[in-house]
Amino acid sequence: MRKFFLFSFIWVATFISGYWINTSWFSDKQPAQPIAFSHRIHAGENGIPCLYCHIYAERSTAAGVPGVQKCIGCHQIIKRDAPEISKVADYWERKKPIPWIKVHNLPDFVYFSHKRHIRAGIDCNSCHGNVAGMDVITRVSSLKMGWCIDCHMSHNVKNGRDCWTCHK
Amino acid sequence: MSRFLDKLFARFNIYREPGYYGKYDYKWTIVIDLDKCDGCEACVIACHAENNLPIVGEEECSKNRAFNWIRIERYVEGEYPDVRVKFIPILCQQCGKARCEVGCPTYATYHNQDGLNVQVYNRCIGTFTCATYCPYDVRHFNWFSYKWEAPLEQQLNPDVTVREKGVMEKCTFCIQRIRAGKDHAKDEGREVTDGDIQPACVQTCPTGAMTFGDLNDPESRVSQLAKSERRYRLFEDLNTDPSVIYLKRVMKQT
Amino acid sequence: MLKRRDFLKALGLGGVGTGLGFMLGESIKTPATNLIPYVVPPEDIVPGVANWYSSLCTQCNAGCGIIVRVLEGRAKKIEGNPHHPVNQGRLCAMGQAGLQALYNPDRIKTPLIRKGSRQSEEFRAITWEEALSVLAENLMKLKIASNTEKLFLLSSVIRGHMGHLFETFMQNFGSPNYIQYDLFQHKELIFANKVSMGINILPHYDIGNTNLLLSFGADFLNTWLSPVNHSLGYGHMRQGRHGSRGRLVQIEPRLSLSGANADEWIPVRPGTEGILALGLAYTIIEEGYYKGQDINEWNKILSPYKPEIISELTNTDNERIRTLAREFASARPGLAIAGENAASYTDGVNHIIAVNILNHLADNIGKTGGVISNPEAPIKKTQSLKDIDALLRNARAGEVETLITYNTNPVFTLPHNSKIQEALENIPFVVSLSCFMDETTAHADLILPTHTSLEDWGDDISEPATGYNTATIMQPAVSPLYDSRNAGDILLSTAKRLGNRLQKNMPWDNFRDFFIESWKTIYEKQRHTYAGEPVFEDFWNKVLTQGGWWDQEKRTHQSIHFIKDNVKRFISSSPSLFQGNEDEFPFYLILYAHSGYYDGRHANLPWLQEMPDPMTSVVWGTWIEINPQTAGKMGIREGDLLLVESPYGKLHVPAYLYPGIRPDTVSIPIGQGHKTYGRYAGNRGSNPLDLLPGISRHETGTIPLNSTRVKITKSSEKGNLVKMEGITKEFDRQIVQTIPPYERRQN
Amino acid sequence: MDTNISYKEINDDVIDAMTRTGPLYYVVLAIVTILTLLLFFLPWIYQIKVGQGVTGLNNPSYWGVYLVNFVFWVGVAHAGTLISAMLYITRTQWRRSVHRSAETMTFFALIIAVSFIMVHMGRVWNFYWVLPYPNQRTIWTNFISPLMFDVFAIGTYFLSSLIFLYFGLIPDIAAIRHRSAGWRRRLYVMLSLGWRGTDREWYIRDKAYMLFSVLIMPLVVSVHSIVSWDFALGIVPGLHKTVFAPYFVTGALYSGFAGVVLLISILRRVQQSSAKYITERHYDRIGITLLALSLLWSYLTILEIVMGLTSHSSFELEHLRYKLLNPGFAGLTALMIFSNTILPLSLSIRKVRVSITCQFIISIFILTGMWLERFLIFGTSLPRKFLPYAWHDYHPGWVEIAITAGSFFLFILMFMIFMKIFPVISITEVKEEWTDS
Repeated sequence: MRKFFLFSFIWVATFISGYWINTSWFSDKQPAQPIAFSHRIHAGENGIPCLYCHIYAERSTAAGVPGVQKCIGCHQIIKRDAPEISKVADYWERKKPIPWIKVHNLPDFVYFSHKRHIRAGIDCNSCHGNVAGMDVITRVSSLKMGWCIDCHMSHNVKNGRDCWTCHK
Repeated sequence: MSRFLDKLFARFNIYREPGYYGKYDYKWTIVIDLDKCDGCEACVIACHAENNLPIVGEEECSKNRAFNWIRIERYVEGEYPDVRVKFIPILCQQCGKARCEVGCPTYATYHNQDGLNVQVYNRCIGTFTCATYCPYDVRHFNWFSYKWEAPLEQQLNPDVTVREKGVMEKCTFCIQRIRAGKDHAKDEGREVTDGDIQPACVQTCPTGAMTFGDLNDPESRVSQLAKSERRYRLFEDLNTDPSVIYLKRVMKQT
Repeated sequence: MLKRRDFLKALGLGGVGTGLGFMLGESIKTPATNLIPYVVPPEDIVPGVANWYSSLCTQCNAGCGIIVRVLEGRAKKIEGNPHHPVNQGRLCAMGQAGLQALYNPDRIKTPLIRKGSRQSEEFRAITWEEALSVLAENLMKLKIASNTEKLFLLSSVIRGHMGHLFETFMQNFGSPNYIQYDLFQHKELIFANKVSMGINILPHYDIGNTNLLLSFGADFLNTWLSPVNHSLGYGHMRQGRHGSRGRLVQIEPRLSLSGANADEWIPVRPGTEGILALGLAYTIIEEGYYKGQDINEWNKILSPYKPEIISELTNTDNERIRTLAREFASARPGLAIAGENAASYTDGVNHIIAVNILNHLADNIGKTGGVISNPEAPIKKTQSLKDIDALLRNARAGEVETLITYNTNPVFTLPHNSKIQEALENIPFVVSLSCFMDETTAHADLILPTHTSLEDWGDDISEPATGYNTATIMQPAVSPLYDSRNAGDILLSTAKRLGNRLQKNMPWDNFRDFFIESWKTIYEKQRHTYAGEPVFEDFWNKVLTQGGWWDQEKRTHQSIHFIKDNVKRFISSSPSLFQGNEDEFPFYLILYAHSGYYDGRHANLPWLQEMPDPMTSVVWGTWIEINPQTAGKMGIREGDLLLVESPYGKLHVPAYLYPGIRPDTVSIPIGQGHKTYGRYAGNRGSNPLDLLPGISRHETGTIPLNSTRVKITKSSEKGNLVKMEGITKEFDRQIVQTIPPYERRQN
Repeated sequence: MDTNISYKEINDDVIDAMTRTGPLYYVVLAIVTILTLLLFFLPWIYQIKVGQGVTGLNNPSYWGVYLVNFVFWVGVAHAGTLISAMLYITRTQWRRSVHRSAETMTFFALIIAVSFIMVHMGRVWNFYWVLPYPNQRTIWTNFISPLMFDVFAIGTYFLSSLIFLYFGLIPDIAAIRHRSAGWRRRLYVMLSLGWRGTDREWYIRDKAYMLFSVLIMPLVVSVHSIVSWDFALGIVPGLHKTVFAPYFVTGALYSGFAGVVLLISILRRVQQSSAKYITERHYDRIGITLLALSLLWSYLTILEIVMGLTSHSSFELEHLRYKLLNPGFAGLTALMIFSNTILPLSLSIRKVRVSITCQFIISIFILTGMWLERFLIFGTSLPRKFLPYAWHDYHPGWVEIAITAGSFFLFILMFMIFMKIFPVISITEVKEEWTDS
């Protein structure tokens, strides 16, 4: 009987450790991008404002990712020969868009409007974390419903708990 | 002692009263003038275009599983030659005291501050209770996960979820258009004015039989129409407090 | 302590544990998706925010203006153009379903050429250069052999500049045979109005301001002329004016959708609508409502139409005719309209002229709430001098070398015994410019896919206009989905290939240049009359954003005067002729346009196939409407498959018991029965046009739809009638509550 | 009870019944498992994979054969509590050898009833949203919904019948603990919780048993009235009646008793040992209760129909016309009336009551009658709701029929497995009866 409890304890322990390994090392919080673009250099050191690249954030539900044309705009002159930037130039010659991997991925049935949140005075960092300090974009918040509800409750948003506010 | 009991039950009564809040922000209402409605079904197709309603095919239609969030019901009186035909568009009445809100076990349908009967597709697990309790038969069930062939899916409206199998759905008074109207009004820093927001069926009705508006604001077109002496509501005696007001049809009685 | 065997077991369990833990972590993750940006972001597209482009609805010939919601390059919703004078922001069911023509899965994607003989159905995909060179080489052969008049161009009714392009192409090519053919061309109405009122464009029937509307077989709310504008008028007539409510009386053998909304339905015997109208006219004269000088002449003309004489013929009691005539004459303004059902008899023109006489005698012409003439359209309308009969005769005689068809489907809309298929067999080379593989395109040797209306340039004048001088512009809302081209581009590139005269007179290299240039000429010509923008570019942008070009207020237009003398020729006292003798074929056959499929062109749109028919709620099929009493006598139950025979054809159709039809009449909707028209319309239902005789009328050259009698026999199998209605009785549950009319409410 | 059976002989009888399994048992077991798989699980998985569209349900009539089965199986489950709890309190003698099989029938019928809730659900993979567990989304279930009452009621009923069954089993398992070997022994040792049979243990068990049967008493009434409120709380014309709660409870007890009769008759045929302990006296008593319940049920049915007739509302009258005059349903209604009211009247004759085959046939008729009664309630009221334009008939599809048949085989399968693991006749009860007489 004692052996039985021992085995079950081992099994549970290894199960939890397996789960922990997955979430910490193989997590999708920090996917590898085709080009190692560093927000720290752009937004941190050079202080480029978020809305310079993500231009649609204030006008539409989607924030939008800058086109290759915007990258080439600067990088035709600045550090053309750096290995990562030559990759950008290569995409520009082939007129192919850069296939970025989505880090903050909301399901289809969610209606999340960047415009409404920015115009309500929510700063980008409160959801995306200190992007200016990140070399590789990592998802700081869970983007799960509980997280949204807490924020809505703390800011006591009008109709914040109404399902049709966020569900399509 | 009775005051204490009232306070106790008051809390419980609020909870029991569907809508849970004293007063709504808006009381969205549709007034349908049956004397103008000519049964042309433009609203039915506009609803299909706006809300990603699937096509079920002939065999499923024979089992009465077609998706018409709004349908035109036709009642024929009398034999040839004095035949009298009457049309009435039937859509979800967004009832104030809705029977479906009582029935749903997983809180997938409830009454929100807009005076609308919310149907949350994610939360629904398909126990059919709401559709059985609904006296107006306006709820439709996704019997299968329906497909849109090749380029037809490019027409799907991104503001409305495409429902998977096992989920109940119904007319939402085009919540995506209400939300876009409120969003637009908030951008311009003003309140939502009457006529700003129109569901797809009201917008396309060729005879102008349908009017949409907020019953709370007395100057709105809907409030004026609601004062007409021809006004009535469907199955008033069932005490479901529907938000769709019909205006009687002018017809010679036999 | 732990034995080796237990240690190994523990190790195995541990391995399984970690593996499962890892799997759990993996399964919760949402699958990684890409975020593809633009290479060069276009300036007018904001992802998530929709753009609205104004355009033209081509689902029927009314010419309403639409606005199309386009989100990231995909058309999502069509709505009426709020500024457009015809439909004022509203749209009918067919208009809403325009999107499914754009995104239809059965569209032809590349040019096709026939492989093997005409019977085999296979086609081979070829490139555009190859296809155009085949066409040009064939036409070059014609030019060299100098029998250029052997080229026939058959298109649908085109009123915009595309018609001009087709005309210039045919003139420069040297062939007079440009034919426009559609099932519902209202040619009888135009001819009758020209004869009786001397106007050659359709007048505006002002339904909105009339007090009593007599509709002789006009399904004006559903498919006749401009349904959305009529519906707007109907809504205004009923409840638009405070205190006064217009009345509608429908006079037709089969209760249509408009009849269902009427205050009274007079089930007149088929073919006698005109005679009833003349009876009413006679009563107006007799009771002295008509003040004109030529009263005795009218008295003489109309004398054989005393209500007592015609009441038996039209199967309506004469007292009702008298009271109706009195109401109509005293309803200032009243309006009488003769619709598709009245025009579809063999002598349809007589019926329309009779109604025009009634309008004239009741003094409704030129008054608001009556018949108002429309101003001259800004774009000159292309008149096709010949009609489909000419094509058939020439083809049978072997006179036709090459036939180019565009956007029309005569094989489906012409009856079998008009021998259209044999005619097409005779034509050595048939080219079809079309988006879908319909029956006519299936007969073609070369198929060139054209754009649908939402990805193409073009324009149209709305007929009947509403008193405004309207022209609507069609601009592409989305970039073309497939390798299709504008019909004008095809003709222009063949013109270039054919060289000399054609190339000289058609210098434009694509349809858009021709289109803008022709608008520039209109702009130059008309600039002094309307307060337009000084520069053409500003004018052009305003027109594109607004969706068309129309006057701000109604133009004054010449008054209509009634020509009495050439009307006498068209007054006949006998009812319309129906083929097939009385006793062998007991039932009159009435055909009508279905509110969804129109003349069969929209049968491949799934929304319209699944739209319950307003009067019978039948979906995905054809049905025959039969009076419940006659069905009872013949032992027919709902859904039984009936064999419908006319002297010219046979049809298997399920029965629908319809109380709103005369006992001696049956009616079948047009639109179904396609052989090859995509997955939604292919071999579904049956085409009632096959029952009709092939003869066409001499004045207008169109095929009369209500011109035969039929015999009904029950066939053995069970028909599949799919209908969405349960039981249409109300069991006094106060569902549709009614209130008596205003004047009866006081007592 | 003839008194020359010794304790040892009772124990041996029961153990033999469990351990000695002839080849016939295995053959029947194999057939039943295949049939259950083929008729119950495969069509269900097919329905989950493809969607609910494979059934015959359509727009107005959403609740069909699955709900009928759910109510039917909860009804059949009710007799278990009645016999074991109510009759234990009234110290009736004849329940001793019958109550264990009744309790197992309750337990298995409830399992099948819950599985029918799962089968009828559209998205069964989210069924746990019905349970009010705290979640990060801070969404609770809708506590004013009758289906939420169902979740609590059937949950408590399920647990209480399990515990009640287990309490009765402990002394039996202890009695046969040392006579078995291998895995049976290890199982019985664990399950008997170290029962030594001391007076103190007997005293606590009897007190607990009594307490439980008193506690379980309200369940007999509350569970099935809540199940009837699922339908009565809506305003559907045929279902919206106040008589539904007593009507369903009577129907439940009635079909439950018929189920028990069926079960013990089959048990007597299959296991010779149990034939000795279930005698005519038991059949006589059960026959009388069946007769009483059938009369009560008939009265309530007539009451329901009369309420509809005198209601002057066109909704009720149309529903009744559809139920009684429609050719399809009139036959079913007649069959229901015959098998539930007219046939059981023959139970008033003692000779009929005592003969096992008669009771067996009558209870089969009663069970089909009760199934039909529930089918007529949903099958005729939902297609004839308020708007005549939306009326459509309902015909069950093949998936529904297969799963219904499969559920009976599932019940037989579970019962056969239980028969071989635990004693179906309660040894302690039989010994007490032996000592009393």
